[in-house]
Amino acid sequence: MREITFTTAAREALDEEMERQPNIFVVGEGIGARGGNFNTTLGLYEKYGPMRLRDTPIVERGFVGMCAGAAMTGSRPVVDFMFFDFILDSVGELVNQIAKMQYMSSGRLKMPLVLRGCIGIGGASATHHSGNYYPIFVHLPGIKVVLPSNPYDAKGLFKTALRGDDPVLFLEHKSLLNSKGDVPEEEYCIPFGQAAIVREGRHATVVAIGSMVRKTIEACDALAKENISVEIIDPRTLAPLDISTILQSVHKTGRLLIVDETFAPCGIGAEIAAQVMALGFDDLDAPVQRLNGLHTPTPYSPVLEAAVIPNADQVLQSIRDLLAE
Amino acid sequence: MREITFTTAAREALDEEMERQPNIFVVGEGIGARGGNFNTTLGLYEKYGPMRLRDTPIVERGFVGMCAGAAMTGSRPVVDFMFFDFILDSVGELVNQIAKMQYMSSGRLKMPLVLRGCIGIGGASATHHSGNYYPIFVHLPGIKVVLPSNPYDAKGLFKTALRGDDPVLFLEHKSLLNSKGDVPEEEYCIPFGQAAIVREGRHATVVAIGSMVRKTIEACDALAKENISVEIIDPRTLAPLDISTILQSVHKTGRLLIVDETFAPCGIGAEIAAQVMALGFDDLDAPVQRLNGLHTPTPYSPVLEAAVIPNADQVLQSIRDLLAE
Amino acid sequence: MSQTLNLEKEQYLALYRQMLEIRRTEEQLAKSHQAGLIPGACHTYVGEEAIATGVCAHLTPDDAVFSTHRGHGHALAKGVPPKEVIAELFGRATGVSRGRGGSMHLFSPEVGLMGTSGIVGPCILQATGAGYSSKLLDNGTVGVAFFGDGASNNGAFHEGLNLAAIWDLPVIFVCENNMYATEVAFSYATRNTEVAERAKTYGMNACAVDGNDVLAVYRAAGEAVSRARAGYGPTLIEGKTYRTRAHAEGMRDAGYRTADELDAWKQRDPISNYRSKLLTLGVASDSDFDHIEAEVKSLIDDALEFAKNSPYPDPTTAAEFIFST
Amino acid sequence: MSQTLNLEKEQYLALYRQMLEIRRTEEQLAKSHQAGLIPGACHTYVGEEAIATGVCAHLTPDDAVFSTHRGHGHALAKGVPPKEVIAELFGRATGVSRGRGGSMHLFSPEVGLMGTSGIVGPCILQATGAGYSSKLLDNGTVGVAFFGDGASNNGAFHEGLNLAAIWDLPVIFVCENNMYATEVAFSYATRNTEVAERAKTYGMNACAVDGNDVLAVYRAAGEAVSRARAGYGPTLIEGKTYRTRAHAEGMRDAGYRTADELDAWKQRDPISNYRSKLLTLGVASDSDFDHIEAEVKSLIDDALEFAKNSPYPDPTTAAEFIFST
Ligand SMILES: Cc1ncc(C[n+]2csc(CCOP(=O)(O)OP(=O)(O)O)c2C)c(N)n1
Ligand SMILES: Cc1ncc(C[n+]2csc(CCOP(=O)(O)OP(=O)(O)O)c2C)c(N)n1
Ligand SMILES: [Mg+2]
Ligand SMILES: [Mg+2]
Repeated sequence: MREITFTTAAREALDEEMERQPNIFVVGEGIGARGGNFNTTLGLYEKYGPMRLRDTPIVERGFVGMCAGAAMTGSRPVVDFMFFDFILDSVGELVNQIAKMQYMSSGRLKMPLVLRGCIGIGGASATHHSGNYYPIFVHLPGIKVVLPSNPYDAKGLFKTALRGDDPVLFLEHKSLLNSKGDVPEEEYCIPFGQAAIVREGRHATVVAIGSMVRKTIEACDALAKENISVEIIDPRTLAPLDISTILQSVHKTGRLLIVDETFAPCGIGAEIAAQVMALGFDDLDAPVQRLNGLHTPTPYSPVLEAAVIPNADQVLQSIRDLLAE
Repeated sequence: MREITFTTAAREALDEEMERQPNIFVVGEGIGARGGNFNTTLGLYEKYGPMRLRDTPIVERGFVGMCAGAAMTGSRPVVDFMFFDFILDSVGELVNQIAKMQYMSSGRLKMPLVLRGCIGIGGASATHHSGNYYPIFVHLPGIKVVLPSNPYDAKGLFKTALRGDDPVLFLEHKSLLNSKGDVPEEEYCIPFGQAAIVREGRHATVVAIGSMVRKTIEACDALAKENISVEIIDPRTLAPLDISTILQSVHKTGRLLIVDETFAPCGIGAEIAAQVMALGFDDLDAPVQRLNGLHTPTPYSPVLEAAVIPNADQVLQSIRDLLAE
Repeated sequence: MSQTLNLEKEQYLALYRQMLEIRRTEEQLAKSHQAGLIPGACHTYVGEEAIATGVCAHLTPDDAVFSTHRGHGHALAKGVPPKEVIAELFGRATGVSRGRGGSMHLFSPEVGLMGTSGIVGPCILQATGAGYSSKLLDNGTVGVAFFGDGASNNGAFHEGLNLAAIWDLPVIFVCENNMYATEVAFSYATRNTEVAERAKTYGMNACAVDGNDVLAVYRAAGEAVSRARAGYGPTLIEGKTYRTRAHAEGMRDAGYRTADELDAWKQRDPISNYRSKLLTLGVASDSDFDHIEAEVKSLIDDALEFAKNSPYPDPTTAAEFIFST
Repeated sequence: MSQTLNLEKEQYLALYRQMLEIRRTEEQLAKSHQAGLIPGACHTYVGEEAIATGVCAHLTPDDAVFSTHRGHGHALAKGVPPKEVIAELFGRATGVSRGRGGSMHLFSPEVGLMGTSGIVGPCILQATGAGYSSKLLDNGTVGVAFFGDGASNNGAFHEGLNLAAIWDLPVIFVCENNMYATEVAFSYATRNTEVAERAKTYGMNACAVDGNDVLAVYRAAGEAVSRARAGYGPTLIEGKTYRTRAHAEGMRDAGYRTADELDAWKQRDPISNYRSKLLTLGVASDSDFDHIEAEVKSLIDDALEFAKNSPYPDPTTAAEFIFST
């Protein structure tokens, strides 16, 4: 099968859906003729023109609020934040308007709005360009959160987002943008709320979020040589969260580790741990463990940056500790 | 001892500290001559004048960002949001600037900034005036989160906030504002990170957040008649969180329930559950349980509103279920 | 007062009838609030009826109106029946938002009321988005935002007006300048109280009119709407007006404005002045007005009965409609 | 070009020296970026040196400067030694932010550089806050914000300027209008590209100057700073200028602007034009300039060596300085 990058796969999904749905338009800074700071819209401006690929002033709150109104009146907007960090100035529109609009209108209004952005720590991007922030939107009702770990999922999940009628955050980790993977020529969609079992295993379960999937595979390859067999689960969407696939795995392995680049307190790992305890307590042979990045703003210097995100060695050690419990 | 309301206790703390510290000033809409929509500053304008009680236009982002700059240059600002919901338009300033400023400046700048607001569900306030949102700020590093459940704590914790050099969210639940309690005339401060054991007990531990403390006491009074003895813990500050007091209690009781009005996913209960499992797994005779409000925007109609927040009966039933495990 | 327009008698009287319907609805709501029939907040539009009436007279159900906390008049003028507004504030299932919204969250997409908001600002951006949809879908509709003087200092005003201006979007921004934001005077909150002037600096068409003169508003809105539909872009209409009741029902109304100021504006009542004018012009007779008065009275009486006798929503539905599916 | 001012020769030359120091530092940073010595982003100030130089010449270390992503020039002009800027971009412990910040997060409170920000907008609000502190503490300092044309469309501009205006705060808003926000033309992003005009609508003092004429900037800033210190409130200075390198190092610089435009502006180089002017006026001789050139060269050479030989931060300190204690 052909190999393409994460960014190309997502761009294909956008192109195909813009072809299908003339009411889709994209807003962002430099997503027009320039094709996006991360090439998210490369070549689409020539194809669809300025009304559908709309360069904006630096007004994140403004264009998010504008897209809310557009989504309520027949359009299907896509907000391209470039760096997801820039969403913070628009949180009022997102949380009080977009996430609540269908509820406030008792379901008589729809909110088909996709917000995408580059997340994550890496490349000495420093603290204003390294944000993750997704646990916030898992905590709050009304928004779906999609976090693909590979090109195949990126395309299939983005298409589902673009066909739905709900607000969706589509998050692209900077370390994955240029990673390649198999993507079929044929069209496909991937439903939300279905975790992927990246690898089957017997001794322990690791739930890895986004960019942590590859690091976990690395760690588990090493362990495999010692005949330690680890099941790796990629939730793919954090809201909705496929807890049953995780529970089934824990039923089999009895041990669970959640690996997430972003902060532990009130994070994804905490939620999964709490649910597994409540629903699978008797399956647990050891306490659920979490491995997260340090609870700190992100430093610039590469030596400091490397120190705040989990690496493959730490994943490996955490699995050993879990098995030793 | 004299009894005063939650609001009066907090206002006393502010008055005393404004007296002590001439570089404290307050900003907000109607906090000047009007004395605050919730009487948070009643009488202080006459005493301290317009430079220190500064009425603002409706620019939450603007005055929060302004106060960040003021805090970096020798002032000690207090932002009075009236309803805490209005903080959402200022999240960019709060998360990217205020919470990160000390870190970015490698500790050479301080950020003595207190942000206060009325939180919570009640009084048919509907979804734009019922927000809680505090788990978001427990997740993110750089901000302290204070959530008093009674007048005594409100005064002592507010004074600590006003004397510190860090950004602090001081959250006042609407159902508590007019509640009365004993407050000594003598000055006192309550340190952050020290939970209060509201009531000692043997059979189970309940961690109750803010407005849930009173409902939990109600439920436990009923259970006491059946000789069921429940230990009630009020964390008082959620960041920092006093996990050791909770662990000691669970060591004694073996059972834990966390009751929180706001959302379960990636919430306080999830974090406490995950930590207790990791640090006190062997003490647990039953899985840690959570009781939260429904995961939905807040409806207006009182019959719907009552259905989305935990009530004393539900607390009681949850404790029974926990004991039955 | 503006000269007359060449309207049919029916049109002149329709404007009168609409204003009166709003006035009587608000008076009933105020009474009901005092009687404890309204559990939540209630911001009335008394004194400002000419603006919603003069603007909405030019709109079809396909035109999208976005409003704010003081939105009853906009809902009624856009075609929401009084009974649905009253029932909503009573928290009943038959309310315009099915009891989910209350006074500040009125939704009736069926008639193009795309929502009122408890948050100041967003309506400006959402109306801009409706204008974007109109242009993208080429359907000839306009987006309309109603907001107060206080909102004009908010960043949403700056960002929304600029976007509408640079893209020539069919949007009507209606600023109801009633000189106060709650108790904060507009003359304190800005050095330039001429909102129309400020709008012109964005390169957009703008004008200020006597907001208590329904014909002046009607004329200005007519021009603005035709310009917008013809592709000539947005217009801001500043209506100079005054609210003659407290900011919200149950709030004090002293200290921040003088009795003289209030009385002077009551002399400029938009409804009685319009009535005298039509009489002087011989357009209509007392019997016409008595007839309308009677009609409206029974309409509101029936609406009150309807609301009182309507069922409350089913508590088990409290968390429905968050997502489209 | 503006007429001269009555400055001492040393003052004239000091301005020249400062501009040259910025230019040579940026050129070195560009080289180092190409050489892979700078792990993160790098936005140079080449072509805009006259603005930071002319403004900061009037400031003391107690005056607070807040800047944005293109902040190297502001840091240097405010008194940060080149070696600390270069070392910071190299990610070293000796950098101005101890390696935590990089190009977009420069902090040196010791000289009144209160921070540059990777987020567009906040500096406007923070400078307003510094102005508030100055007035509250009555210490005669001023707050200064440097930002681009792109930032002027952001809500922070609207809210910050208004607050400074209504309270007569001692703030200097310096808008560096270089006609582009990354690749988005200012003439596309607004219908009114006269930022000074826009500022006047807030009722504040404002002027536009040739941003490539250091004496014009110096004069305007001198007036603004004296006005501010004398209690006459804020001023916005719009400096019309141009960046002659790509938006950021390593980025393409074609398609969005013409070679002719670029060349025309290179002819208006602030440094060489100023040099010729001082020569024509007989204020200084070639040997003066050669002397300065040599001085600056060795300063930057030493700075480069210093940076190269500086240690990286200790990874174990990655999470330090989040809170004051
Ligand atoms: C973002 C935000 N901040 C504060 C409030 C609280 N609030 C409700 S109405 C109001 C005053 C609004 O004044 P204006 O815009 O002039 O409208 P008016 O009430 O005069 O019609 C305020 C501050 C709010 N609803 N939203
Ligand atoms: C809130 C925000 N949105 C987007 C960006 C990405 N960004 C960085 S620089 C820039 C352009 C800034 O233009 P301008 O303000 O004119 O400054 P200049 O680069 O021209 O000096 C943008 C959009 C950002 N840093 N912050
Ligand atoms: Mg008003
Ligand atoms: Mg620019």
